[in-house]
Amino acid sequence: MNMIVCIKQVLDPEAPLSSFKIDPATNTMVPVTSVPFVISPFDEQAVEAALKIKDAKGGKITVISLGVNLLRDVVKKPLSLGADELILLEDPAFIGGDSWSTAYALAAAIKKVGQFDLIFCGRQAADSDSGQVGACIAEILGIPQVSVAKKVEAIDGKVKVDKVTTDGYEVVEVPTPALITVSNELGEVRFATFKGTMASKKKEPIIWKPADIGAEPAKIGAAGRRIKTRKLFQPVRDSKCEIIGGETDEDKAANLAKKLVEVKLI
Amino acid sequence: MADNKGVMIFVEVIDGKLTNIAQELLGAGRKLANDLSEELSALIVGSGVANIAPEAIAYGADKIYVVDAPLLKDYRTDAYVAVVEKVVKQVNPRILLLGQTTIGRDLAPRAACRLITGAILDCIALDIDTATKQLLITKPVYGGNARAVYSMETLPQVATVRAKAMTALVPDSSRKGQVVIVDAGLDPAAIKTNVLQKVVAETTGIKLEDASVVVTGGRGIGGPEGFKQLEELAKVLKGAVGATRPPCDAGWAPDTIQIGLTGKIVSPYVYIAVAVSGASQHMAGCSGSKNIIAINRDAEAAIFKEARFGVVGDWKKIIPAFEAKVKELQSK
Amino acid sequence: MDFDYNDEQKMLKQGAREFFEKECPKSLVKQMMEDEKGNPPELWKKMSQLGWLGLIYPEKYGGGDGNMIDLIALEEEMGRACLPGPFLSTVLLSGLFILHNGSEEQKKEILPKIAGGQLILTLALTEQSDSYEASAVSVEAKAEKDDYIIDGTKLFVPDAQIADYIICIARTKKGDKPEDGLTAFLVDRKTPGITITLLKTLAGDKLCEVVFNKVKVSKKNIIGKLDQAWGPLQQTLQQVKIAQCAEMVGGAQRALELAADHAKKRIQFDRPIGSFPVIHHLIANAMMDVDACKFLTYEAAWKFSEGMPCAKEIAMAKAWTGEAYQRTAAMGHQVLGGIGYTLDGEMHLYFRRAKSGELTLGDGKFHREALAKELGM
Amino acid sequence: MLWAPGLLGGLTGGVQGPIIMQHGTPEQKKEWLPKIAAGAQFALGYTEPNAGTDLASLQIRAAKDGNDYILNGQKMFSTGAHNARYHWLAARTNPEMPKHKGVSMIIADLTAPGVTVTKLTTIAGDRTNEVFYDNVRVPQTNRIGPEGEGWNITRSALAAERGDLGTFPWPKILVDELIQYAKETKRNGKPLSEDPQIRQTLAQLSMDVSVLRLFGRRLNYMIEKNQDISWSAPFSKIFESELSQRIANQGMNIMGLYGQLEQGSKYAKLKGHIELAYLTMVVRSFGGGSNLRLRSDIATRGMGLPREPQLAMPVKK
Repeated sequence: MNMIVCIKQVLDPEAPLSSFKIDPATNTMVPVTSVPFVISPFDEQAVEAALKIKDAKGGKITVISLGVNLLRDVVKKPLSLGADELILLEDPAFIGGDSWSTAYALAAAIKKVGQFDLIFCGRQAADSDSGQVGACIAEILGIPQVSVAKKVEAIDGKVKVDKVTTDGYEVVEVPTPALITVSNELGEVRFATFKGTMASKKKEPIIWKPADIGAEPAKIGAAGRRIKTRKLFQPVRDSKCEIIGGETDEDKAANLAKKLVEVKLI
Repeated sequence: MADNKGVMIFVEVIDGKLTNIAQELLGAGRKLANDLSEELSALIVGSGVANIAPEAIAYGADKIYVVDAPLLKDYRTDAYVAVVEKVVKQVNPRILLLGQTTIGRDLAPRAACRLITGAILDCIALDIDTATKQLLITKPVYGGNARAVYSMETLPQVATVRAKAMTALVPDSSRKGQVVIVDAGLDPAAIKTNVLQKVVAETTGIKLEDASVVVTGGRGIGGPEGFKQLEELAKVLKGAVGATRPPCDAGWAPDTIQIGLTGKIVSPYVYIAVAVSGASQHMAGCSGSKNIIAINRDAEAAIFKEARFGVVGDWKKIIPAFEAKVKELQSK
Repeated sequence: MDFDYNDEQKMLKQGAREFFEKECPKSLVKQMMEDEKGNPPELWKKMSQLGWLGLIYPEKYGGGDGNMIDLIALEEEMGRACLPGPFLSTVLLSGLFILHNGSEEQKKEILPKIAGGQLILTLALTEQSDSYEASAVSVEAKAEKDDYIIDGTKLFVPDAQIADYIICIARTKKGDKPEDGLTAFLVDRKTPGITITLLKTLAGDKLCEVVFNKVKVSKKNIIGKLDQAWGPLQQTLQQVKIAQCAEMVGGAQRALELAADHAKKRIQFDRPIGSFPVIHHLIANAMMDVDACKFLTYEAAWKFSEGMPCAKEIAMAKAWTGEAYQRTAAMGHQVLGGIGYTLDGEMHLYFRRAKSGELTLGDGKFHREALAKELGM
Repeated sequence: MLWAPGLLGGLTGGVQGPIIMQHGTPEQKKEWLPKIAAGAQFALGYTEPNAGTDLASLQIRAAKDGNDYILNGQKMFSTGAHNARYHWLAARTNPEMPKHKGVSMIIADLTAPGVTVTKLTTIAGDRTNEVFYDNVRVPQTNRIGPEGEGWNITRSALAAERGDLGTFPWPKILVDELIQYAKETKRNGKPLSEDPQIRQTLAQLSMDVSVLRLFGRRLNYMIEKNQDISWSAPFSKIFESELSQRIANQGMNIMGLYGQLEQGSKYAKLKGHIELAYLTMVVRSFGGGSNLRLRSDIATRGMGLPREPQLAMPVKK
């Protein structure tokens, strides 16, 4: 079973709001030194989905990421967990793209990798929240996709996916090769063992430039965008909260109940 | 494709009924179509869905395209993308809107990619740039910490819209519209996806999305026992229980009651947030609530910035006392 | 010396941070302060599965072949998490002492079990005289055929209440110098004659009184050489101090972050208190203080792992780090005001641990004196 | 004097080279780098009567005239200007722009007509200078970096200066001297070094010196790795200037009555170093940017604390 996982390096989405700033001139987020970079959490779950299949059936996991200044201690994490190979599309020409131009580059890299049965992506990246790269890769490669998976099982030439729906889930089956986007419902991701972490030292990432994957310069990165960002801004929160007081927590609770009845909320 | 005109809505049908999101989309689409002085069409895809057309017209559509085939009974990406491709190429709309639903989020990007255009998912506001007639699409990004406004030059402009972000029109059954039946023209051999089983999680009591009171527990609830307490309170208030993501990930609460960016979107009359910090990812799912009441022991928690009433203290003490007092007041 | 961890160490550190955030929330830390055992078994098992308990041991003893820098990367995160449990007593004090001094048989028997999470050990050195000097050891072990009989009371012994074995440092000979005539015995805690009393402590860490009443130990259970335990013990303590400094670095760093985060959020006089220069100054001072802790500790660890003399560096790191952690946590309380002082808050955990860390294995005064000696005074 | 030449050297050298490397045109690099390498002396011209650490308030004008600027105004505390050939100058090239925007970096020739250098003496007896510009003509090719970008360039220059100030060896030299002194000097028949209090004090100062050394090395490490040093560079400067004062003060206590004897005086010990340090070192907590201001920089840049809101007050004329 040959598997490919696409991951994105993002600023830690768990960072407190107070450290979040936007540069209105460039419509981009201003990185703050205290906020670390991480792998987008859904992408970590995509890695976990692939690892689970590798645990059960064996196989090879190739991880691909795209960007510039990719921190090795961030993007190498899947290697420490048991992935086999890391390919970095690391070039200024790759960045500034939208879902489509990013998917175009990733699909080109996947074609170059050649053999694959399953491709995993996170359901959406924690920064752009776009949620489209997976579907676009599948379309470019002409393979079936299943979105928002919580369980993935590989069975001879097919993959069975529990796909999250609004009120439960569906069990969907598609032939491989196929692309699966993975959601947090997959459950907890594993932690790297010390030996796994140290072993990743020996797995140096492979760097590919646009020419290496035969990408047309006009279709990658900012040049290949179909979507234009007109504006990026922070919504203003200005609700005035009335704090209900009281001697003890029990008093506060009773006062809250009285208040809610008084203003006819309950 | 300079001759693209009109707004098309991809309408979802569940149990033979127009979904809420479809009604909202038709309301939003009607407004955009009026702004453009162009037509509003609806695309209904499925098996045995033709009878929905009049309802869609009542909610604002001028023209209904119906693709009705047994093969389309279940949503399957390959089948539905082919249908959307076929109809869009035939109608050439300027704008194609879908709901940000299980189907919409899967279908929209793939269809847009095939139509060699762009898409924006999970939008909360739509406007027309009068100068270029381009759609201006507002979408929360960075987990709800920021908003982005996007546009695109390729046509059709595809977007999915978040539930409850738009308002449906009051249905007018006297409205007139045209119904066009389109043949699916599907080759069964080209459909590779199989839906083997549909599992619906059991829900007791009132459905979360429809509840007028929602009691939501956050990470601070600390375990599954706490959610039992919240359920009791919800029963007393005739409401439903929700959860932020961490309790669902930890297994204290079922995934189906997760509220937030990657869960359900609710906008009840009263939203009681218990031990919820108010992270943007969560607020994305409940900020439409009319009255937020926050109970948290951290006076600096972000939730108080969104709340109308707040109590600073330990929920373990507050919730039972609150429930008791509410019962007492109700009995009077 | 590097001022940054390498990529793998950064991965280890980040992974540990995520692991502890999930598996060792502050609610668990507080629960363990009250708990008599003070070690959540699930957490200990998971740490063992991740290879952290054996990180510093060679592979042939079930370890991970990690070096001192790997260890301090992990220790920083343990300090940040306020990790409860016997890591210091079992893995470091006892495990390292056995690793450096034990017989091949002892090492093969015990170290894999420590790494595997099956054995808890502790080392009993200090007594009622409250001193880390050799002269303070008065517990005696007298030879009797193939055994020794240990008699006396050890105090402030960490985690003895859950230990399977206690390494007891006892006097086997009255030599010319107090350093002579000390021997290390590996004692099964269940041996008749041992009484353990748990003491109530500031930081809720588990310190015990261990009374040895004519406790019989086989000669085979001597670790290292008879009468010559002191020098080797000091070497182990030196190594443990580096790790302990790193733990305090992690705690101090977190206390600083908590204070800064609060200062950004807390509004007084219509602006975040973090915009007042007086808060800038408190935070800036703490930033310099914490960085000083880091670099002194990193330098000591680096010199140690390179096999270079590092007595000066260790003395400086321990003296500075203990006091700076305390200053930083006290600053944190100042910035947080009442919220920091409530038991719901986290700052008090760091404030408590800062002091216990400062006092354990020798305080600032002790190590400045050690440094003065190293400087030839 | 042991440290004074070092002090001046630190303020006048080492800053311009890297900045010209980074911001200069190829012609400027060709012109200035060899001169700097050959030891050309620069004096720094940041401070003015109404602009201390807040460089944005500076008022010295550089008005365009053909291919030249005409400089008018005054600089203060220009250490070394009486010996230096060049003045590394922040001047206002556009008074219309907001105060941070209209400042440019210019190299002026201190021997040009219209320049007057007058002596100022600090309490430590160090010489510094006021420099007056009266219609002084400077070619525009002497402007380093784009016009109006002086503020940004200056910030990086100050960061370099603040780091540079911290790498001085003399705190270590002084502490080593004090340790030697304590070993050799007896009071009441016992070496000072046996006094527990003095042992603690000297051990602590020795630790402080190590921290200073590590701060300096970390800064070099960050520069090598091309990391942002704007908030960590001041660590060295703050720590060193305050440590210097501690060394001088506690050194005085260790030396007792002898501590107050000047170099050259009968009975003076350690060549009067501690006495001189006691006076000199007070200056260092405000030279190169006041330590109070630097602490705010550290907290805001390094930990993301909000800046103090600026009061809307009119700029003084």
